[in-house]
Amino acid sequence: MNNYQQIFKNGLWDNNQAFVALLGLCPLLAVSNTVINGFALGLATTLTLILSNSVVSLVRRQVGSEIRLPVFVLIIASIVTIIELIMNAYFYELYLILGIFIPLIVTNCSIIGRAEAFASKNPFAESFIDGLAMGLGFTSALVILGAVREVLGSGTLFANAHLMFGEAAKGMTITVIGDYEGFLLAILPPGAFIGLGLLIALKNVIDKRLAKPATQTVNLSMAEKKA
Amino acid sequence: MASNKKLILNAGLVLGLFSFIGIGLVSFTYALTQQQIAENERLFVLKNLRELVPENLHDNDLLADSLQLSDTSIFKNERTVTLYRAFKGEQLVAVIAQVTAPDGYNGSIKLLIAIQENGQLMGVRAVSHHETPGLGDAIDTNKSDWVFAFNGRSLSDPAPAYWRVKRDGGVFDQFTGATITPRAVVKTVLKTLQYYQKHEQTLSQTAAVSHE
Amino acid sequence: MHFLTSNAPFIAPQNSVQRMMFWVLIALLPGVITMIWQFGYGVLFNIIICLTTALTAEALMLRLRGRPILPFMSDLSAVVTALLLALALPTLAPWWIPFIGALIAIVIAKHLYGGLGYNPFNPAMVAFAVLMVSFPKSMTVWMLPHALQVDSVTFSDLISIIFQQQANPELIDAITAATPLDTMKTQLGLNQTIDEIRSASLFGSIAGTGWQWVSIAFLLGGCLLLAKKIISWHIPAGLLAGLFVISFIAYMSEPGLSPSPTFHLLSGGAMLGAFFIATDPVTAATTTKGRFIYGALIGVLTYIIRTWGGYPEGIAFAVILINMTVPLIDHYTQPRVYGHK
Amino acid sequence: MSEYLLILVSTILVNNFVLVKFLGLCPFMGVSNKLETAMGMGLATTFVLTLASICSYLANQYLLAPLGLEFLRTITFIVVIAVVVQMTEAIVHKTSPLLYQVLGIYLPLITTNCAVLGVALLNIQEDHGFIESGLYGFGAAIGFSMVLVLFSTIRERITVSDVPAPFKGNAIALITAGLMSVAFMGFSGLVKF
Amino acid sequence: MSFLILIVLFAGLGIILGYAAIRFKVEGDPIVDQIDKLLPQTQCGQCSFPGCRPYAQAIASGEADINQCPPGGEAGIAALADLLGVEAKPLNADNGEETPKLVAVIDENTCIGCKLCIQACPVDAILGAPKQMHTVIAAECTGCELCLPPCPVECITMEPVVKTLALWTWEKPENATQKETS
Amino acid sequence: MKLWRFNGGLPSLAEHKNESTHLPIEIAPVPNHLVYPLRQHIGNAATALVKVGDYVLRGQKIADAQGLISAPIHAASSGTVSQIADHLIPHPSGFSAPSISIKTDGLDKELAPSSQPDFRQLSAADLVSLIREAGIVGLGGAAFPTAIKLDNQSKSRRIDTLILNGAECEPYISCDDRLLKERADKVIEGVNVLLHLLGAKRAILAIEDNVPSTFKAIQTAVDKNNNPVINAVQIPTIYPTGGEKQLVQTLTGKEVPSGGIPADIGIVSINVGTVYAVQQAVIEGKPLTSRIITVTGEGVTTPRNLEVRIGTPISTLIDVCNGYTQYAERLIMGGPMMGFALMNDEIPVVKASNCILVASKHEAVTEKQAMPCIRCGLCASACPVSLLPQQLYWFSRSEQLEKAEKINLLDCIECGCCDVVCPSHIPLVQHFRYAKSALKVQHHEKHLSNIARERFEAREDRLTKEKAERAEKSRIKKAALKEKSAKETIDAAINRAKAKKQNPTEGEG
Ligand SMILES: Cc1cc2nc3c(=O)[nH]c(=O)nc-3n(C[C@H](O)[C@H](O)[C@H](O)COP(=O)(O)O)c2cc1C
Ligand SMILES: Cc1cc2nc3c(=O)[nH]c(=O)nc-3n(C[C@H](O)[C@H](O)[C@H](O)COP(=O)(O)O)c2cc1C
Ligand SMILES: Cc1cc2nc3c(=O)[nH]c(=O)nc-3n(C[C@H](O)[C@H](O)[C@H](O)COP(=O)(O)O)c2cc1C
Ligand SMILES: Cc1cc2nc3c(=O)[nH]c(=O)nc-3n(C[C@H](O)[C@H](O)[C@H](O)CO)c2cc1C
Ligand code: SF4
Ligand code: SF4
Ligand code: SF4
Ligand code: SF4
Ligand code: FES
Repeated sequence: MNNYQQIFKNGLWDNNQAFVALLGLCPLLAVSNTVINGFALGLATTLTLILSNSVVSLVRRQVGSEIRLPVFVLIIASIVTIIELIMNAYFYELYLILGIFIPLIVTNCSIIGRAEAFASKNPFAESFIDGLAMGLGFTSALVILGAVREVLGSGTLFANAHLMFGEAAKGMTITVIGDYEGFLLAILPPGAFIGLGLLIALKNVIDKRLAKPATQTVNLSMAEKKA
Repeated sequence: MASNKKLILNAGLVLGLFSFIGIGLVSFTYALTQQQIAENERLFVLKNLRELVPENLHDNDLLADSLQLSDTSIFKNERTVTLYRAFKGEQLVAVIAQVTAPDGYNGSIKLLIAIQENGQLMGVRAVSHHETPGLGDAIDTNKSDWVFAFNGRSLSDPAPAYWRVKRDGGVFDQFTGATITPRAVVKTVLKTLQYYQKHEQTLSQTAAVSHE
Repeated sequence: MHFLTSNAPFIAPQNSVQRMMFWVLIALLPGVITMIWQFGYGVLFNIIICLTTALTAEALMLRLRGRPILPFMSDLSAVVTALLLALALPTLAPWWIPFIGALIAIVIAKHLYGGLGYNPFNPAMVAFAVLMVSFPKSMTVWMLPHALQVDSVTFSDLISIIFQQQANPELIDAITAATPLDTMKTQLGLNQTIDEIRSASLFGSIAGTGWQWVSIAFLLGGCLLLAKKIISWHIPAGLLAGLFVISFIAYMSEPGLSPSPTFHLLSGGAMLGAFFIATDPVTAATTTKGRFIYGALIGVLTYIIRTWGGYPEGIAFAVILINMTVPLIDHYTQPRVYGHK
Repeated sequence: MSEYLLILVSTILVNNFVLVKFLGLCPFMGVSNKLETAMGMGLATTFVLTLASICSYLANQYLLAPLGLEFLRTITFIVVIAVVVQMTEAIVHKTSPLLYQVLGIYLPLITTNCAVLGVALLNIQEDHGFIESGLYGFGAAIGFSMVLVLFSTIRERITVSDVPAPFKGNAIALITAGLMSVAFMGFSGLVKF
Repeated sequence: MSFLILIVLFAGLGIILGYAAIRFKVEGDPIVDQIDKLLPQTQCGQCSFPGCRPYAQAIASGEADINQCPPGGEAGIAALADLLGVEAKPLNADNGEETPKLVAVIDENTCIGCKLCIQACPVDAILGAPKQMHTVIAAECTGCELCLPPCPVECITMEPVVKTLALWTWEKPENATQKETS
Repeated sequence: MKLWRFNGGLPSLAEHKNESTHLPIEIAPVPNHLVYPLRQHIGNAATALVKVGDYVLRGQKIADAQGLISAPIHAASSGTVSQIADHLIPHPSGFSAPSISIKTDGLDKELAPSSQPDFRQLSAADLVSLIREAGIVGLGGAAFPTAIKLDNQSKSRRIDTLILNGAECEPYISCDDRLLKERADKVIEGVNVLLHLLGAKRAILAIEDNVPSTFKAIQTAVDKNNNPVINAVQIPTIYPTGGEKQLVQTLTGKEVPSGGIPADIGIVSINVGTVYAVQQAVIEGKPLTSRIITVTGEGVTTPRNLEVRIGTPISTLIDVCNGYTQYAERLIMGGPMMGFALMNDEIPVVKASNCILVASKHEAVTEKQAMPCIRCGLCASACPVSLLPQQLYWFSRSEQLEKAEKINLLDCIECGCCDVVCPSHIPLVQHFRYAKSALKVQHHEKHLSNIARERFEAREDRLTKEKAERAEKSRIKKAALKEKSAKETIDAAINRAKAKKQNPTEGEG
């Protein structure tokens, strides 16, 4: 596996910010009550991650330790504000829904986390890819959690897609369960916590499954060597 | 010591530089998007207003013709009420009041209430609320037709004593499982009607209020 | 001669988890019977659905976790959980309410934490709270108590209400009513005085028609548990005292606007809560002092939720809220050990 | 007076920052393994949150609003907060090693806690005055600290439990947070805002 | 251009921070002591550092991971993880594996009294004078094996510490419900 | 007399004393061989005084105390020392330990008892050394050398109360009961010795109230003795009221400070068997070579109390009691609450052995299916020291030993009350024993590692100092050299200057 693949795997699975590092939880839990909300915030976050990682990686040598944190948050805050302004201008209704969580991307722990842990130590290209991978990993977590909560909570999928993709997307909304009383818990705060908990457990199970065949093949090759 | 001073200045310089770039870029973007954003906000309000008072009924700019009033005898919370007025010529056609129902299940509910000049309701919309999805959000037109039940009602239809949800002996449906939200809405609509009745005179005078 | 070795003490234990759970079940009987008498067979449906679901879920989870099924099933803890949940549910709830509730109680609240003994939150109450939050509409369909039923409800009516959910709304309106606590709360919200409210037939001689007898039956069962030393007196005493004191103060300071302490004690789940729910050993505080504090906190919180909160009955939420503080209570109420200052 | 009390009840119980508003979750999950650390974090957060509330109120009222720079709110707040935190850390580190032991290591973590920026932005959104802002920040922090401490004691209990393997660690912690959140729904309706 | 005021303000803040960084500079690090306390003090160097304290310093500065000390074993790693608030991890196999505790024993008949082992022992657990046979003070030997390589006649062997009655431990009851399955 | 109540305990513990109490004490015969583990008391092991092949008499000292906390051992019959080697010892570890074995000759020749002067003439110090020489250790449980307990001269503590522990609270055991029934006078005589020795103001002899006949016997002896400071009291039958701390609390209402001893609050407590041994030593001049042991349980044909020579293999005792029954399942030394199971009956009895319980299947449960702790707290309400066993258990189970220590694990007296009442059948005491012993090992390792650190640091210091010294030396040497070279350069410069004068165009390099 080459370096970039490794970074990708890391971001999407091994060190997924939402499932493994447990960073950026606030937006993750708050905005994942529908797929579309999750997707939108995910994209905004990804964009921020890529930009902030790139910029931080470029300037990492110029910033002394005593002002590192302020400079990093300044960079991130600028990027986020720009994104916020653009969303405000061109995706107004979505902007209204995502609410306070757009400016809060600034303190999304995974962004400053990546800036500190990766971008401030790695060259531009790697940092860029890392931002992309981490962002996609985070977005997929948002989307998956959003899907689970939306289906359980209101029996639909892709509701409000038009806010993102324009009027044409109105038809995208799928009603999974018709005439559904709605498992309210799923869209309320507790549902977010429990949903994420269950998804993490699911990931653990999958990881274990994945690990098993791997060790088996190792054993096999050992056996071959002996033979 | 000299190197210390340099270090300190350097820190200031770096932070200053970065803030210059950051703030500069942001300001630039702001300058670019400012207009669009203002327009968005305007359109958003307008869209809601138009839904209540169709364009063909009036000929003035609803947003331009707004005024703020407060009447603590009816609305106990001291917030002012924003009123948008629709005129056809010099004639007042309708008033749209932006009011707040403070006692929703999860806090205040912002309502737009359109009242025809004769005191009849043209429509009610919830603009923003924190009611529970799946329960209280039936006041949303996206979710249910409940608010349409107000259309055409007035202070005499039904009598004020029956401006309640059915459960409390009134005429308005509650939604199963959530009576608090409808109670709050019904109560506020009633108050707004009373408010309108009280201030009808002032409101229809164009001149007195045109600049407020 | 060669002997087996093992470690002291060698005396046979005199108690077992199974025995404790068994006595809880016995002690619940008077309450169960009174409830069936007052609210009809809907209670029985709840019990049956809860029990079968809970036991199946328990077996399944034990199996998944690779634990021996028989010894763990025979501890009867799942039965107790199921029964308590069933008794808390409204009598005419659609069938999926007890079903989902039992699943949540056993799978999420109990086995995800490692099963019997490890759950920090009372499983039955977690399930009840989740149902309350998720399905507020379906969680309010209580049958009228026996004395107030005008039309007799046939068995097939019951079946159709519970399983098909297509009974005509008029029938449902005729045979259901809000609980006394619920009514009290709504009416108080409409600025009526206690006397006006209490004149309704729903309110019996002591507290709520029908409800008062159920409470008394649970109280009796509770006394049995005390006598059998299955529970210690600290939790029920703390809970009832907490609820009594705070409601008494309120009653004294504004009698027209606050229901009497007896109403608070006898009309909702206070007795069931005090003797059977708050006493769940697994989720309660474990020190003597801590138990009294734990009970008292639940009592006070119950009153707060009932009076100012969004729910008419506060026991369930109070219990799980105070469950959270249990480790802290235990931490700060360690008894003085022999020989220590 | 009673409105101040209501702000406290509301921020601590009804609209608990962590369990209902979803702010400050990362430290909530990350620094809750042990009671002592949870207490340290709670203390530090209370300090910073109150301070940040006040600073950001001042910055907004006397700097941004007069200059018409509201669109730079996020940037200004976060930089001010970061500087305040870093200053606090440096000062505490030097002057009181004891306090540093208790608070110091958590301070840097707090800048990146969205509760801090959240409280600043919410204050603006809710139109809070000076005292209200401070109280709001303080109440939010107390609410945060309270659930953090409770959560840590429960987690300590869970570590000695027989949790099924896939759920060990974060999964069961999140589910616990979820159940705590369910419990906190019991407070809903206590305060209308 | 009012935002220039902000920029100046930020620059000012930067200066203040820069000043604070120097004014409030702190030396020394108590965490090293705490880490050092948790290390077994075998002083064996298996962690790839010359003794426990250097390793402690390396951990504190983030240069070394916490799983490099074989004598400390899983328990040691767990204690370090607890102190530093990180996840415990298995022992790094590159550093060796956890072995039962050993003591060095010098075969007194073969020992030529060369003194080389004395110089190697990090805790001065070997007694002896030049050209006389040497002995290990068993109670003070940490079992680090550092004395083995220098010995020219290979007279030092490592032997397991005898379990005395005083240090006997009761068996831990195995809990039927504790068996790990998933 | 006013009595106090300690926390918890088990009032309802089954008794099973009658099986063995109705028969009088029988003196067990001399076995073929006697085995003496060198460590059969708390403290240092004794050192052997004899060699293989030596002939010894009854009462002859065969091993001597080593260090302060230790006790000598005396042969219990005549014979030859057959080996001094490892032998299985009565210990839950199942370990072997250095022991002296004596092949008896059946003659049971005795060292003539040294005739004793009236104890009232002897000083406390003399009496203490007499008791020490007699090898007396606590016969009630811990086998702590009695002489040390009694030797309060050197310490500043004043002893005002002597407690005679005749509670015998464990089920099945009845040796003290029989002793008091049959030899009450001698016990009271022993009490007088101790009172004299300690200068205590009063002596309280405590007996559980479920053996009224014994109380009557002792009351008669007390009356006869006519010493007003001796008091016999009946105390409620609650296990473990015989535990030293609980007894102190029951009788005086005071608590022995944690980590302290009763002497800290002016009390000495001694088992009645020990008092009898003191009487034997002081009045009759006989060292401790035998004790009374209850042999009981459904696994022996005739349960009864025997006076047994210390060192006798258990199998001999069983023979005296007419052998095993078909139910014999488990061999327990001590009672069913505090005892431990032995692998085989070739193990000798030691000074601390008070009971041999041959238990049948239903008398000694073994296979308890432990369920998870349901936190019922019954254990806490049963704990006589007010611990929270459930918390101790969670911490011990998960190896959080420091936490367990913090909540006072070390105060646990291992009485087993919590274990018996636990509805989940958790082997609590076993967890605590494990945790305590593991903690001990941990402390030991910590201690070792501290030493290692000190030594390491000392060595580093030494090395740096040596290095510095060496550096200093070489510096001095170099400096000397340098001085020389400096002189040379100066000379050179002068020379050069001189040369310059002679030839100005020549520059310097
Ligand atoms: C999670 C949750 C959210 C709720 N949200 C609302 C709401 O948005 N609006 C409302 O009126 N009642 C809400 N309720 C309140 C309950 O449904 C409450 O029982 C009801 O308002 C009282 O109605 P009733 O008089 O029909 O029983 C909510 C309850 C729960 C448990
Ligand atoms: C390790 C240990 C040390 C003791 N040290 C003393 C002591 O210094 N002085 C003393 O009078 N008793 C001492 N004792 C005896 C105790 O006070 C107590 O009498 C003895 O342990 C018998 O009590 P038991 O069988 O209840 O355990 C010691 C006991 C033990 C186990
Ligand atoms: C739980 C427990 C129960 C005990 N029961 C008795 C008893 O019944 N009789 C007795 O003499 N010693 C009993 N002991 C031992 C006493 O605590 C103490 O060791 C003894 O009385 C001291 O006297 P000694 O040094 O003469 O043996 C018990 C100890 C414990 C820990
Ligand atoms: C006195 C007593 C009260 C109990 N109360 C409850 C209860 O309120 N809710 C519940 O789910 N289980 C209860 N149980 C059963 C059992 O403790 C419960 O299933 C455990 O919490 C599961 O780990 C009770 C058991 C006893 C002995
Ligand atoms: S590996 Fe050896 S030297 Fe390194 S820390 Fe461990 S014991 Fe000390
Ligand atoms: S004697 Fe050998 S093994 Fe023991 S400490 Fe010294 S060098 Fe290490
Ligand atoms: S064994 Fe220890 S913890 Fe258990 S009851 Fe006895 S003293 Fe208490
Ligand atoms: S008695 Fe057993 S089950 Fe009950 S708390 Fe104690 S250890 Fe747990
Ligand atoms: S994203 Fe909110 S604290 Fe991390």
